[in-house]
Amino acid sequence: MSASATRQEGWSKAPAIVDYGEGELLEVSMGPHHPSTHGVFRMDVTLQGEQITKLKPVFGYLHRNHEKLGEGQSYLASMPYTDRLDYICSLTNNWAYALAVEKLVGQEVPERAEYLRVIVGELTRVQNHALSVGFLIQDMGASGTPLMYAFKEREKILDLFESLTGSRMMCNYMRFGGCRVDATPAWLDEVRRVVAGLPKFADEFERLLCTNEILMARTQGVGVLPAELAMSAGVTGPMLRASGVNYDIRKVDHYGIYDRFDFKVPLGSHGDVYDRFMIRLLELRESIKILEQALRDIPDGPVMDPKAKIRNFRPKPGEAYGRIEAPKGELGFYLISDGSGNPYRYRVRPPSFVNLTVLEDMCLGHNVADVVLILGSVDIVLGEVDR
Amino acid sequence: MSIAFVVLALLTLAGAMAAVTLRNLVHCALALAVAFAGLALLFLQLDAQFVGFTQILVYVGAVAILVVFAILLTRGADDGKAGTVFSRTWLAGLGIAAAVFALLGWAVLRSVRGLAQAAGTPAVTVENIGQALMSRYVLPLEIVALLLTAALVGAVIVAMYEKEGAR
Amino acid sequence: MTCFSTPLAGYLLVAALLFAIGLAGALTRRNAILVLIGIELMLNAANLNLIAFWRFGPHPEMLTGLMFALFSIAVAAAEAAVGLGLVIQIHRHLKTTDLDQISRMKG
Amino acid sequence: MIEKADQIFVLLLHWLVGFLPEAWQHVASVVVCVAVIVAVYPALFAVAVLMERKGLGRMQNRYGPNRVGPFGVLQPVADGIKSLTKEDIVPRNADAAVHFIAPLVLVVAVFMGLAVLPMGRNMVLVEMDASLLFFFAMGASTELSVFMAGWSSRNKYSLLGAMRAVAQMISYEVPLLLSTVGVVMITGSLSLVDIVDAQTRYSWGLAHWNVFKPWGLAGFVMFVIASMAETNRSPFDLPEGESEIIAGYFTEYSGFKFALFFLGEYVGMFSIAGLGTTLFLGGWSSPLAALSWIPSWIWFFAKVELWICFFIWVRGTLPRLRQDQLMNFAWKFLLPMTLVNLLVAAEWRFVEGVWLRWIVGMAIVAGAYVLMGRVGMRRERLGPRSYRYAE
Repeated sequence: MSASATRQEGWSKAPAIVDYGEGELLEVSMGPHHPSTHGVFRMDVTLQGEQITKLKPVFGYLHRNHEKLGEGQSYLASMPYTDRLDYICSLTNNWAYALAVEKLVGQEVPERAEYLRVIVGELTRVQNHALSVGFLIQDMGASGTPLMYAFKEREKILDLFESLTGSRMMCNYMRFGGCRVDATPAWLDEVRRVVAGLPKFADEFERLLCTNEILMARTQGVGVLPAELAMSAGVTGPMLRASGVNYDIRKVDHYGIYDRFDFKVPLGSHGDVYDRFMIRLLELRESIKILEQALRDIPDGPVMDPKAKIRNFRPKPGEAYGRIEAPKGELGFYLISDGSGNPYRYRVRPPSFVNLTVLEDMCLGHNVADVVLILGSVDIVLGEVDR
Repeated sequence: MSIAFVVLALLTLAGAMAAVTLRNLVHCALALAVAFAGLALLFLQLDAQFVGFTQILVYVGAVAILVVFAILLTRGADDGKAGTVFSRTWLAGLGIAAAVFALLGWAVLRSVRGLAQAAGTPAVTVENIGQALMSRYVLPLEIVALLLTAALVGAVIVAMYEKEGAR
Repeated sequence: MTCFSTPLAGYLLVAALLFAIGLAGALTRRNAILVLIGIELMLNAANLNLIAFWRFGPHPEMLTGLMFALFSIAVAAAEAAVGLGLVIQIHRHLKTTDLDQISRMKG
Repeated sequence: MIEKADQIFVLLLHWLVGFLPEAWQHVASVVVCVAVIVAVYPALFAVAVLMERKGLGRMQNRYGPNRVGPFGVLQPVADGIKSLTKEDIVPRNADAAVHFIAPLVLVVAVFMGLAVLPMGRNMVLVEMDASLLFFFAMGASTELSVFMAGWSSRNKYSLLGAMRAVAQMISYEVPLLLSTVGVVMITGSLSLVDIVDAQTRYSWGLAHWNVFKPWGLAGFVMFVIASMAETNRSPFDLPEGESEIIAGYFTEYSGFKFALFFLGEYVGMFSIAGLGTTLFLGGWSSPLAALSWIPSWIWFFAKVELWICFFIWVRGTLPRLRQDQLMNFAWKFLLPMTLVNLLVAAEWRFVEGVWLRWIVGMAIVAGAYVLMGRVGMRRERLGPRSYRYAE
């Protein structure tokens, strides 16, 4: 019985245990509706016993033609669609897209808007990291307790988003040359209150999780991603930094006003799941620092460049690539203008997608149980992977 | 000849029959478990409580599971091949078995008159068994323990993967 | 039903039949595991005999039959473990558990 | 009066079967007892499920079920109706007969185990000599049903789950059994009734529970761990690890058969908790002589519920282990520890002098724990790490 024959016959046979002459091999199709693939994602896994000998990620189940849609409509019309890329962090998606268009058009962003972008961006990072760590431990089988702890904090942040932008997840907040609405002083006070509570949450979370013996045994030394492989595969974000590579676009590009803030970039040294998990927690703490500084320094002023045209503008022919350090890694938008009202080419560089490409390298030789863990530590959102 | 005995005997024999005749190997193993359970109940009927429970614990809980595992680990070779599950010499085997049964049955039936009538229920407690194991039968017990250890080690070594250089 | 005047005969007959079934299985089946199953059945038939003789014998308080059955169970467990280990190893070498094909001695 | 309350169920039974002719009384009382057990434990199962969902909800900053009935207490009823009316789906290629039998075997086997548990003074269905052995024999037969379920579903996840389950249950049955041997050694009986009786003695108003002795404490801890693995509870819930292999061996079960599996799992929990209570926590006896006026059955069920609460608490706290870690833990830690514990029990039995045997027993247990738990189980480079920062 060969491997391909098994797949064609599907379920018509008894569980296909394929003998390749080196022990029993079992082909399992994990997904697309497996409970821990974080959406509709499939992995064709070949197992020897419970050990992975081959893993092929299959995605595209959530493909929505995002990039082609972007070419068929005006620049502004794509902005709400970017919310749907990584639906956990819509605000950073907005930001990257706005940055790309601003580069293309050559627009300035007022001071206050920059501060607001930093605030909402870092809030997004906080809730994304909390959530991804929670989901990671949910994948480990912790029946949801850490996840719900993370959700509690995320809920407060989503409430903030709702009161600022009118939507909890699909915020659609940024515009080319600023932000859509200004934040009221009351909102800023509310943010200050929430941010003041965050260090306590981080401490609690860390105390709850980091020294748990089972967690350490499950994560340390699992899914090691060597720095060279990470760099050559284009992996970015916390995953890359967990492998020990100092690359944070906030530090590299100095986009926005990030060079005004004092924050550090935590680096891992093993590149395993535990490092990725810890790097996220440490980055969460750094984000809190940035938030505190931004909330202290935010100036008054307009949130929109008064000269900016939001609608019906026709950028000069040319191209621009705007990228930011999204919570999951480098999120970039590449736009080519041919002088019309629509982009000629609209391309997204999604961090989840690129980070996912090294999945097999990390999983080989590990157990089924580790695969879901490693997948969780990559922190993917299928909306972004499939676009 | 109580009804319970007939039922249990039929259950045991049916399980045994199924265990050696069914096509599907896992079904064979499950039928074997049924036969073992039936036997255990027969032991209970014979007032051998301890042996009956040991029978369930060892045979249903361990041997049947072992057989099932072995079947799963050795599948692939026999799967999908149509044809008989019986060996080339099945007729001779069946003949021998029938002859053996005829002989045994003849012997039993011939000696019915000489067989003992039902004695009173022997008052055997687990404590008796334990005392006996530790006094009269202590040497066999030790030997069995040694044998089990040797078998454990042997089975592990025999069944271990032969990987060059590994482990 | 004169032949069943004592219940012992019933047990002995069941044991004999069980033994014959086990023997038939061991002799007629091709699969090595099935042969082991047959051997287990024969051992169990012997156990049934032992227990029956203990129960209906003159000295049930001596526990001899009971003890013999207990030891037999222990030995049978060891036999099953080693036998199945051997079958697995044979399967690994020869890719088959068919006894008609494993009849040669060289591996 | 106190005596009456303690024996209320026994008296009720006698009164009830008293209406029947003499010849039928024995059979009738057995039938009534079985009926009561078969009715009470599913009811307890409903309570436990509700407790688990509510408790986990509280641990996780949420409410848990609160829609059906006041405070959601009728949720189990709704769940029951749902699972009874759901379509019974059998995969087309499944081995229908085995697929059907598997949950029945499980439920029957776990209920059989309850027969020998003394649930109160004079409240045991079958009083037999080798009841502990009987319990384990029944526990061993559940493994086969789990395997049947996983194998017959013709689903790869089910097969993986079944293999995991069988491997795990066999591995943990050894320490589970061995951890109880200490009790048997000291009590000198396999009969659970005798074991409880041996513990219902009081000195200075404190009960002689086995857990209050060094071998009992060690055995108790081992028993709790092994029983969690035996009932597939978190953190040993690999056979049904929902994030890895969907639902393990009962992935392909729905409707009533799924409910049976669920029931079997929880009744298995009750029975193993009842066994642990009987062996180590004095069964139906009260911890203090001063509290003996509380009926014995209340004590028994209270202890069982406490045990279940502990299971729930652990489930809400710990993540799941991996297969190899699970096996390592069983064979490299639990098994040697239980063997050492036998040594301690023997020492307790034969060393004269109260203080000496306490000190020696504690020393052996603590030494073995340090040696095997701290040194033997330590893996390299496992521990909290420190992180560096760029700039």
